[in-house]
Amino acid sequence: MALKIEKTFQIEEPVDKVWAFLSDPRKVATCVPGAQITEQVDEKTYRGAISVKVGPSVTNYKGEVQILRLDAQNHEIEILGKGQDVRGRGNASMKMTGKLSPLPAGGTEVTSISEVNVVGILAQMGSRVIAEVSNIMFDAFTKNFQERLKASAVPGAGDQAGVDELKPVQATSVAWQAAKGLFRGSS
Amino acid sequence: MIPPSFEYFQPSTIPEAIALLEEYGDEAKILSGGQSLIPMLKLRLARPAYLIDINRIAGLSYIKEDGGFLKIGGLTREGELEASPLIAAKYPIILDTTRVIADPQVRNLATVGGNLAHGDPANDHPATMLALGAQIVATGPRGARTIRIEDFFLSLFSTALEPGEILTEIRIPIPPPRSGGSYFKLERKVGDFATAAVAAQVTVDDKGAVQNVGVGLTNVGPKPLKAGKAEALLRGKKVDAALLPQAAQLAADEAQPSSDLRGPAEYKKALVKELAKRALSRALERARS
Amino acid sequence: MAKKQMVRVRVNGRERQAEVEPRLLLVHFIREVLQLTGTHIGCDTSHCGACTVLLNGKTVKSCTVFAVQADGGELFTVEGLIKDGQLHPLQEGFKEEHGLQCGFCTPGMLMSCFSLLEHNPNPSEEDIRWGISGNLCRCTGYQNIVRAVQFAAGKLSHEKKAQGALK
Amino acid sequence: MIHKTSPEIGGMGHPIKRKEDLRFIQGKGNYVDDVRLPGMVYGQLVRSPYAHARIKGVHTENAKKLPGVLAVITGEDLAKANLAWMPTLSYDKQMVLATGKVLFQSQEVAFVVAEDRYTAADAAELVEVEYEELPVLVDPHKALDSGAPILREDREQKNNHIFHWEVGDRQATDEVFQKAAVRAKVNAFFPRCHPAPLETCGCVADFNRATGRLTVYMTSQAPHAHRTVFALVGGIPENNIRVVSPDIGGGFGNKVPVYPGYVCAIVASLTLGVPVKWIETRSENLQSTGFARDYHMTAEIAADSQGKMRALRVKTLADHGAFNAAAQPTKFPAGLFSICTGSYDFPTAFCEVDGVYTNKAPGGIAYRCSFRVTEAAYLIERVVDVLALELKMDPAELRRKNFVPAERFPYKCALGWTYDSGDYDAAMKLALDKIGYQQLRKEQAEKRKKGELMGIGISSFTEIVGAGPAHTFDILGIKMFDSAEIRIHPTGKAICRMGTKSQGQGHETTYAQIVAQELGIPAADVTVEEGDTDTAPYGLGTYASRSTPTSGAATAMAARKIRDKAKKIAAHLLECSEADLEWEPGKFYVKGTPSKAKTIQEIAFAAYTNMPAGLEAGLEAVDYYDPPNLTFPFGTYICVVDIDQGTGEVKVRRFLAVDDCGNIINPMIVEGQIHGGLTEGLGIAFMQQIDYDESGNVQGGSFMDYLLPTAVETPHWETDKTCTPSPHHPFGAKGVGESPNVGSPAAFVNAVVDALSHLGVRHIDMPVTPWKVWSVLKEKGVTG
Repeated sequence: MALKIEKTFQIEEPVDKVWAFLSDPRKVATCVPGAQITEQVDEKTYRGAISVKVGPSVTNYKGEVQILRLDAQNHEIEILGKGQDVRGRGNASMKMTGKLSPLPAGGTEVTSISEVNVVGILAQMGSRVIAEVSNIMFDAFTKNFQERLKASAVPGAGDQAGVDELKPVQATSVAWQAAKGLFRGSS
Repeated sequence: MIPPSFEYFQPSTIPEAIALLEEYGDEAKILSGGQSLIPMLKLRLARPAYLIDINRIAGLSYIKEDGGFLKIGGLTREGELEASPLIAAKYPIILDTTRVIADPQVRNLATVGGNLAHGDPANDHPATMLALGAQIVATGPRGARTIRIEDFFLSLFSTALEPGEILTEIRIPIPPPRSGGSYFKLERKVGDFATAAVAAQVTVDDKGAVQNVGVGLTNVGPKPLKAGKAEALLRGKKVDAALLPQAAQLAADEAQPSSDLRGPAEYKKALVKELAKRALSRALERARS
Repeated sequence: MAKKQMVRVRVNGRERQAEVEPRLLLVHFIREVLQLTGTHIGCDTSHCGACTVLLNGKTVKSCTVFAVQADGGELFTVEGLIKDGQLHPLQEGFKEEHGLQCGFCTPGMLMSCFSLLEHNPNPSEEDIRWGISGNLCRCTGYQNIVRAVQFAAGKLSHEKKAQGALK
Repeated sequence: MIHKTSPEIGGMGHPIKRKEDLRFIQGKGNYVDDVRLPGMVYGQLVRSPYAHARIKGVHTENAKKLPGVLAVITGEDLAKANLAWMPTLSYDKQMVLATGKVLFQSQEVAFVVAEDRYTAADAAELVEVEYEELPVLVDPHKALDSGAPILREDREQKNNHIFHWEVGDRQATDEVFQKAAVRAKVNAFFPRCHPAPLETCGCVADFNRATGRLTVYMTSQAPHAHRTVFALVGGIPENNIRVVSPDIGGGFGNKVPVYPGYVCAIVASLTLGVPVKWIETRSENLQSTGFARDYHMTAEIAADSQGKMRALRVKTLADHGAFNAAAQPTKFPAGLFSICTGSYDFPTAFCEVDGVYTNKAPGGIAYRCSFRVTEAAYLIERVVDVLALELKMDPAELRRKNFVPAERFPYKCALGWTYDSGDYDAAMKLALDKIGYQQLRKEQAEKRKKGELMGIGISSFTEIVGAGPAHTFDILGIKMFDSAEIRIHPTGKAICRMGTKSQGQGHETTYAQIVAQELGIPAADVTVEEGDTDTAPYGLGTYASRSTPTSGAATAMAARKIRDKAKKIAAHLLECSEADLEWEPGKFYVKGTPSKAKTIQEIAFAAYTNMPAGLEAGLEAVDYYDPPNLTFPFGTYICVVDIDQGTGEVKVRRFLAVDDCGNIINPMIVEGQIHGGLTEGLGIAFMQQIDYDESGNVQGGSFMDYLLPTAVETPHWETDKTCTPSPHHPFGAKGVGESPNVGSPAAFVNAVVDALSHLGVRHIDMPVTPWKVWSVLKEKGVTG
């Protein structure tokens, strides 16, 4: 099940700083609810996981993040993240194209187009909520992205802090949200 | 389809249930009516290590008027609402709602508490409770607290219930005289989630003007929605053939549906408008009769 | 595997008990532990109603209840409809009015109809259609099931009157 | 001539109550999941989440370690025994368990066997499969594009084309179109749907190591054919295989093919030496077993200005999914789709079909349909309505003007079939009168003035059912005859066995009625058994409305053989010559002296106790009936709908079905079949669809989204009939079980389009959902 999410938001930080953050998957991953980079394979490829624990449900996706295109001149990046459900019931992927534009007042405008694709049981059974879940995930990402950039602006609070602080994921995992929504009535 | 293994508890009191919830935290799940949870377990989309079956807790199933409220126990079954003379006589909006939830067998087990606590925007009671201005009583380790229904639904499947809390009661202010409500749902077939649905509850004054109004929307956003702008437009006014579509349009504007197998977002918005017209008309009719 | 639990139920008037895993679905308990295979399974999402039985007097989809939940309770299945070798009027009605073809939905359908007539002895066609809306049938198009229920309702009310006259 | 029998005998035409019902209403049916054998274990399939992916590894270690797990079988394991692939019924082959790559979501990848169902389910999750995703092909229109991924690497032909099939005169047809005064055209998609019988597929395979015999209890509409397939594929001597079809919870074509689960259960039982049960879940059933339809069709009619049809041109793209597993007569890759000229007298016609592979579940089964007849009937009835709009002519009038006239039967149509009998106008006239057609048209006109939407849809379909004849029809080379065997016991009771297999059609009753009709033995005294290949005579099974035309005919013929012998015995008993005897159901009597008679029961007793010299003992016969032609049931259906402009909902206000299936065995059962078929037609027209998203995810893979009508959505059906017997069938009957499903979709859709036709609407594809109708209304500026 494929869908496209287009978002534009603005941040106060200058474009170079935002670019430094955006072009590092390790940093970007800290903004994705529940995501973690576990290993760098090569210059452009990272291994990672999303382990989502919501109530009694644990959903683990394992996969890779790949930088498909990095255009420092124009501040454009294309990233492909792909994870397989470790129980073998499908996968999810997201191809994100991000572009930064400096704002006259000194901040940065972030424009992103993300193509999300979900394959397997969740796409079969949970299609009615996948769009909602993706939106929520993306909103959380945007919020985290802004917060982490801000936090890194505070002296002493480096980027690394964000990684260490990675919170257990809120009730926004794609899997759990999709799963929860399948059945009518009451629990 | 076969559920995964879990450990099973049948507490007989609320404190026992809460203690279990506290002990097992995230790993535990409450089993109420089970009509949403058990199918998920069967598809192995949920795998709680512990199931806390609250069905053996006495005293959580009732429908009564008390202290200015209609009080519905958290474990009250949909089937019980459907059969209640009190509901039939005084709360037609609730009867409208419960009748279109799933099917007779599911309603015999499904609970009103579960329907709300699940936090599913596609469930039917949330919109109705938003229209009725209900309150949720949540009981947790530190006792019971009341949550306004407007504050209860946080996001998709996410409610204001804290870990360790159980939804124990729903309180609905007893509507004054000249009140009426209704629930209109379009579903692809009996037992399906709403493609869209609208709940409307109104109170009119002795001159027929709208004194109070609540409008709730089902399955047209990440959470159950209250159509506040439509309500505001109607409040204090006499509803005529011109005003009704305006209010309905505002409700449609407030809907944030996604496209899915039930139809494109545009259609769902149009449905909200149409169903809002119908629900409000019926509610007004009932309020005036 | 989770600890097994004892389940004691009264099934069609007879006490039965067994130790089961908590995750055992009631329908598997009925079909495989109690070996009452009249109750069927037709889906995995609680939509078809083939597994409908009465639990403590109310119809439930036994695929969406755990056996442990029924502990201490009363189960009534299609096998319990016949009394002293006498078919229940609903069973007669299904035969007389051709209310079944492949027979797979029939047990669940009978249980829903049984419950419907208990609550509403004189249902309209619309009442019957709503009353069986949790049971799918792929063969009959429901029309003859409606007739079967009307047949049974007529017969039951006739029996009731006859009993009243006797008293 | 058909003798009238007494109700006690219960021959043809009596609405006797069904003999099979007693066990079903008591919960005593014996369906495959009720079969429980000592030592039985359970199998579960592991399925692919991907629609197209290379398999890089299947790891079974963890699954095997789980206590209670007995075996995990993979495609590679099967390959070693040369069983990784099996033949389909369409001269293609299909993977049993995937090797190399998977080609559709939910394809079978491994088979886990455990001591109980719960362990099997747990273990299936522990089988780890490594996949590498490949580009997915879901749109059949792109299947033949140069850049399309090649799905079937096993084939020599390196494209996704399966077959091209054509019939009729292309050139002559094109010429008529060039000169035609009026042309009508419709592009109609018949969506992929699934029969979804309430019982899913399953089996218990029981290989007895001591005797070397394999018994398979399975949900089979064609047990003998399946036995032969197992023998050919598995290399087991056919005498060592017994297939038993127990009670079947509905088939509708779903239970005709051989599915991988059956084969896996058999392999597991052969390997382990214990009975292995495999029962599908509903989702598995919808996602992997025989789908139906998925025809992208274009039809055009050329007509003169007076509305006389001159030519029909049909072009179709058939989406067969990953394997061509269509269950149909082998020489007919598009089944009997060429019945698409329908009830109309087309001088010229041409029809072509191309089949392609996509990353979808395999199939193409005849869902309550005689092999693509539903698609054909829908298409012609749709395009005729479009023509009526082009001509501004009433659709009933246009049909009546073009029907094959009653006096032209037997009628050879432009695409080659010889219709046995028909009186289309009689059925149409009855339907129009009964529903009050003119009044409805008036009401519609008044409503339109008020801006209300009401539609009247007509479908005057013709079906083609009852395959053979054997010279034309075979499945994997086995000719499509069918069989019956009747044995009369000394006390005058009977048992008969057929090569067909009831799945709810009521064979235990109707076949008994045929015997009652032919021999005068009360139907109550006739036991009918089907489905056990050890006892029943060989037959091709029940589907395509073929039971009555073939095994029903065989039953009559076998009974007549018995009657011939009975006559000899009667002459012996009455001490007269055979020529002096007259027959009436139940007895032979001496001409002119009715009191000198011997009942069939007396004769039966004599057959064992007092047979004439030179005549062998016993009273039994078997017949393999090869029908000389198919039968062509028909009817006119009229549907009245009202449309809610606010929501797009369509409400079926009335539906009248006038059917003609020739002479009727049991009118109660026929009416029941019609109710059921109409309800399935309703579901197909408005709700049921197995769709796929662009990644090949099944949409509609469970009852959550594959929407079957409940009693609430189903309207009250009205039925009536005309009777035009088949001239070649022994008792003038035609098949009927499928007519309502074949004929009704067009009536529903025609009614909706009729309601909107004044807005310029010519077609809406099924399923006609509220949002589709609303979208049309919005586009036309009516709502929104």
